[in-house]
Amino acid sequence: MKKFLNDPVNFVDEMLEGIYGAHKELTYVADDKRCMVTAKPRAGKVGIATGGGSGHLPLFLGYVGDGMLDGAAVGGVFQSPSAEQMYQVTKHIDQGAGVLYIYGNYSGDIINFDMAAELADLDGIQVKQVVGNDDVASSIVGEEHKRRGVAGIFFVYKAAGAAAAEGLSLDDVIRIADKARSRTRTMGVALSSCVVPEIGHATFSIGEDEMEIGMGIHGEPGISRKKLAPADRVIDEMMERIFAEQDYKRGDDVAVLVNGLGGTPMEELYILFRRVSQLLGERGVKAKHVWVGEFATSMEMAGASVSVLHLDEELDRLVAAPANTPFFKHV
Amino acid sequence: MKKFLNDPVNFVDEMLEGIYGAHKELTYVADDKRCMVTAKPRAGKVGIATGGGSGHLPLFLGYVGDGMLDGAAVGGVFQSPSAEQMYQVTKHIDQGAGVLYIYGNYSGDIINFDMAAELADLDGIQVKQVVGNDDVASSIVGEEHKRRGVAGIFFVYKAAGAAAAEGLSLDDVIRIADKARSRTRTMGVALSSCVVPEIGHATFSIGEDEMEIGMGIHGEPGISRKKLAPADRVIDEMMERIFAEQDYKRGDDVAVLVNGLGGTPMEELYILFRRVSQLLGERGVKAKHVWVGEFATSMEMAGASVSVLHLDEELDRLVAAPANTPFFKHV
Amino acid sequence: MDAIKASDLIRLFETWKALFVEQRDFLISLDGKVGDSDLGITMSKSFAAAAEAVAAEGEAAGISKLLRTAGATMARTAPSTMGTLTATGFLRASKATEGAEVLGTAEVAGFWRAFRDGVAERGKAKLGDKTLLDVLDPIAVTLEAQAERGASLAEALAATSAAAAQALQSTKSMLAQHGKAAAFQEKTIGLQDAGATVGYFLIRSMADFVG
Amino acid sequence: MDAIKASDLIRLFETWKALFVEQRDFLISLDGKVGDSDLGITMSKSFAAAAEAVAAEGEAAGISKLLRTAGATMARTAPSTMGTLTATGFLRASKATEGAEVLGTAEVAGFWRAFRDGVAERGKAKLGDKTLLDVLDPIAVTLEAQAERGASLAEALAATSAAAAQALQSTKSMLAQHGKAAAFQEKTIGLQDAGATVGYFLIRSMADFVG
Ligand SMILES: Nc1ncnc2c1ncn2[C@@H]1O[C@H](COP(=O)(O)OP(=O)(O)O)[C@@H](O)[C@H]1O
Ligand SMILES: Nc1ncnc2c1ncn2[C@@H]1O[C@H](COP(=O)(O)OP(=O)(O)O)[C@@H](O)[C@H]1O
Ligand SMILES: [Mg+2]
Ligand SMILES: [Mg+2]
Ligand SMILES: [Mg+2]
Ligand SMILES: [Mg+2]
Repeated sequence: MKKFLNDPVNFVDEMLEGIYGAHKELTYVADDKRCMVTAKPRAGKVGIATGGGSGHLPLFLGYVGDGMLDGAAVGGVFQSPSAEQMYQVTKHIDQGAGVLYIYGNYSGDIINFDMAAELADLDGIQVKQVVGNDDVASSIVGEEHKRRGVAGIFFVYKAAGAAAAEGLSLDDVIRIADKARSRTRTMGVALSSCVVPEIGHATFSIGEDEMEIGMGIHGEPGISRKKLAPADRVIDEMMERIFAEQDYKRGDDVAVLVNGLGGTPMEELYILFRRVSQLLGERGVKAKHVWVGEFATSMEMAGASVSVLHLDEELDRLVAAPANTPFFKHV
Repeated sequence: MKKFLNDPVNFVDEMLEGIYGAHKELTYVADDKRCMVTAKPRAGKVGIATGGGSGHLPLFLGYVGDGMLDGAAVGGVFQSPSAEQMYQVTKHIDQGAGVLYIYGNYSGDIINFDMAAELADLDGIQVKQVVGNDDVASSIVGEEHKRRGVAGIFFVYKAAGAAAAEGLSLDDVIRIADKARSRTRTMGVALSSCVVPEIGHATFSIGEDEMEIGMGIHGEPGISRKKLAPADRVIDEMMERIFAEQDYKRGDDVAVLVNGLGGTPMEELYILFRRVSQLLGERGVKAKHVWVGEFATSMEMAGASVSVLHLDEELDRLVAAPANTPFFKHV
Repeated sequence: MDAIKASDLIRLFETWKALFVEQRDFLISLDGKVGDSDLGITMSKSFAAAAEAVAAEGEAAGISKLLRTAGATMARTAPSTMGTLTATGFLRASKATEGAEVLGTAEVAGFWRAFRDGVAERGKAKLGDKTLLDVLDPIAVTLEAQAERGASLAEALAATSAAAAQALQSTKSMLAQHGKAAAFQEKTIGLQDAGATVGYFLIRSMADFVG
Repeated sequence: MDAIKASDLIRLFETWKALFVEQRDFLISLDGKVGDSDLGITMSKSFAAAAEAVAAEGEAAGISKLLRTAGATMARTAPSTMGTLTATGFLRASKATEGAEVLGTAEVAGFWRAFRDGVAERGKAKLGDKTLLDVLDPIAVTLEAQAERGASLAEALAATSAAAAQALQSTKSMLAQHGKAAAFQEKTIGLQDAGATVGYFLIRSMADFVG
């Protein structure tokens, strides 16, 4: 295990100390660093919260800020935060207009967010949920509700965050979040494992010349493990599955996110984007908004994912809206 | 070699195709993608150019944009661009106010930038140079001119870029760049090697439980190779060397850059920053501006560096000024 | 022992704590096969925290209160799927044992019935979905039958432990439908479910404790 | 051969191209010991490009023009330290051979003197700094002495190649002062300099070519 670590037990809390030290615009509630909220909540705005396991920076808490989210609760590495922590965040960010939870489709998170929503409901806080399930590889068409949420949740945050910043109602923000969710698809590929600090060894093993298409961000199995192919062929396979999911017409616009899982250098992400862009071009589909970088990682895992959001006019406007969080800025 | 690659020979050019596809605010001159310039040059402004080998994204070309640089020439992986390429960039970005080259202290780069400056001089373009040499580990005190330039060059770009954006003269921009250079110190540590695509195997080998303090961003040897220590102890050793270099007084302000070399996850960078912040606190020195992330990488190398810029009033103002490049935004 | 007193319950949590220290690596590798390897960590953490919390609270608090403390502590310390489900189980068991001075066979049956119902409601799994529930349900059912026929606590728990062992074996042939294991589909067949293993460990350890 | 004609020069570049294809991996590993492993790549690339460029240009261009093309091509294709230094060397050799129809011993001596001076000016290294220059200087000096005593081209280059071999050996005891190797300090002692090795290869190959 080649990590910069002190006692692995303190991995998450030391990381959080570092984050609060570096970013004064973030703060926390309930005397618990894992309950992050923006330092400047906006009165009357719909509150948006997220949460999930640590180890995915800049997911989740990296998107707390202007034009995005109001709060996030994070758990241990790859572990859900507790219902109590989510409830504390919820109480703080509710500005009377209700709160929307946007998080990924994992049983641990669902169970805890459900519990938190129940607790908030007892306080009279209106809480709704939109559960990201963009990972095409994790279940077949028709069983989308079983799919995992991965990097594509970024688009849901972006659209819903912009909608809330515009002052839209909870119902509208839900509608938009759900639309962004339903029009987002992601395919991932992993080249190496990550190491959970408290476990201390690789989560899974993969041959020196192998890749796994469709692997999840905690190392969940994908669709196929095979010999590492040239970058263009990897993207061809991934994009074929993405294209099969939605009816993309000539002239349609999309937003594209090429996401590094942590260990893969930026240079390679741009080589992957190059091919994505060619394939979109061949179909007459325009990549109107593009982000390439690390948006949802698995610590040091080598690999990447491609997320495509099928835009309509409303999503186009919202995705392009400004945002300013410690980890993500859009001007 | 676990990389997303097509033919390794095309690594840099495919990467550049991806970058231009994703970032329309960037363009190139001389029909050569490796000669990058901003799409919207500002009349009368001092031009700032940089350059160096590829494989360090977001260095170098990632800093071309508002409030930072006007152009960058990049070479093959870890190889200097040619004098001709730098000259082409220079010609394009000169707006009559002269051009400043800011680049790292490597013999290949120096030789080529010198040649480019000679060529530009023949055209009557005034060219000056500031050569980054922030890497404390690469030579002793008194021999600073031998030191390599590493991540700390970011501060030189930031200060000089803001100065040029304010409309200052070439002399003033040089003075500021040189001041930022002389007040910046960096220490790095590597945990694993990178792989140059055309070479296809690790540049150096390092034991599973070893680290190398002071290693350069191309794998140049550092000060000591030893057993990987706890994160806090690694930072203690690095910061001790940084503190020894400048006279930091209680009440002084610094800017801090904790930079990942590519393979190290953000979580760990924040754990490192946490300790940096504690040590600064113990000395009564304030980390007034903080950046944590990937700013100068060695592709997939695991490791990190810490750069400290000893601020004065002028640098404080310039470092805090807005900037907007595809890879770096400051609002 | 004939019945579990508040002081016994505190010792039982000590036993459970030791159990999961011992089984930590086994559960890590079991969850690692078709999951994310965290189960050994979360269970050892949550039972350690619960054991300390109930010990700190002391027997005077009474059984129901101790169980509530255990559940709340677990929810806080290990909010993984299993962490929250077992926490929910103990919170419901706390409700079910309100007013009980000691836990005899009938009360223990009520304890596990409430535990099972809590897990079922919170997790929304069906029987046969290859989860913890596939061991919890036979536990509750067996204990009720044992209580009905007036079995001693030791007898009842011994029989229940045996039933749970069998139920755990049965999870081998099931196809995982929930959580991270669901992604592994057919690969889960032949493997015993990790959460169900925890359920079995809990009841076996309880049986040994009173036996 | 007695003198190098333009058509020979084109073939000499072919020979150098083949040389660096052959020595590619050796130079990669030599530069890898105290550098960044790129030398084998840059040299094979730049000489391949130069050989193609001079062949495309054709012998009619004449020796000086061919050398200019070679230098300019190398500067473009391999702008590493050694790439730019050798490019500078060929550009200066082009200047020094202006008007020469063929290169006899005196012209070859002028060629390498200019080459050395170009590298010295551009690189600012001193003798003994463990660089290419430590082989280039004895090459220029030996060739001048050979020219003075009226040696044939083959004789002169054979002697120079031997002197270069010795000079290369001498770099082993030097401490690197420039480029990436400088960082390795004492560790460079005992190793022959990579750039100097290239210098030696060039002259040996030239000697074999005329011999
Ligand atoms: N919806 C559910 N209802 C009941 N039990 C479940 C459910 N989902 C998962 N489980 C149980 O949880 C176990 C995995 O627990 P855990 O490792 O904590 O999950 P995770 O790591 O996904 O949070 C499974 O073996 C299964 O027994
Ligand atoms: N300033 C200099 N003057 C002359 N030769 C130099 C100089 N610096 C380096 N060299 C030569 O260059 C060689 C390394 O070349 P190369 O691998 O191209 O360098 P880099 O990879 O650093 O650009 C050294 O072995 C040395 O002979
Ligand atoms: Mg888990
Ligand atoms: Mg990275
Ligand atoms: Mg698990
Ligand atoms: Mg080299």
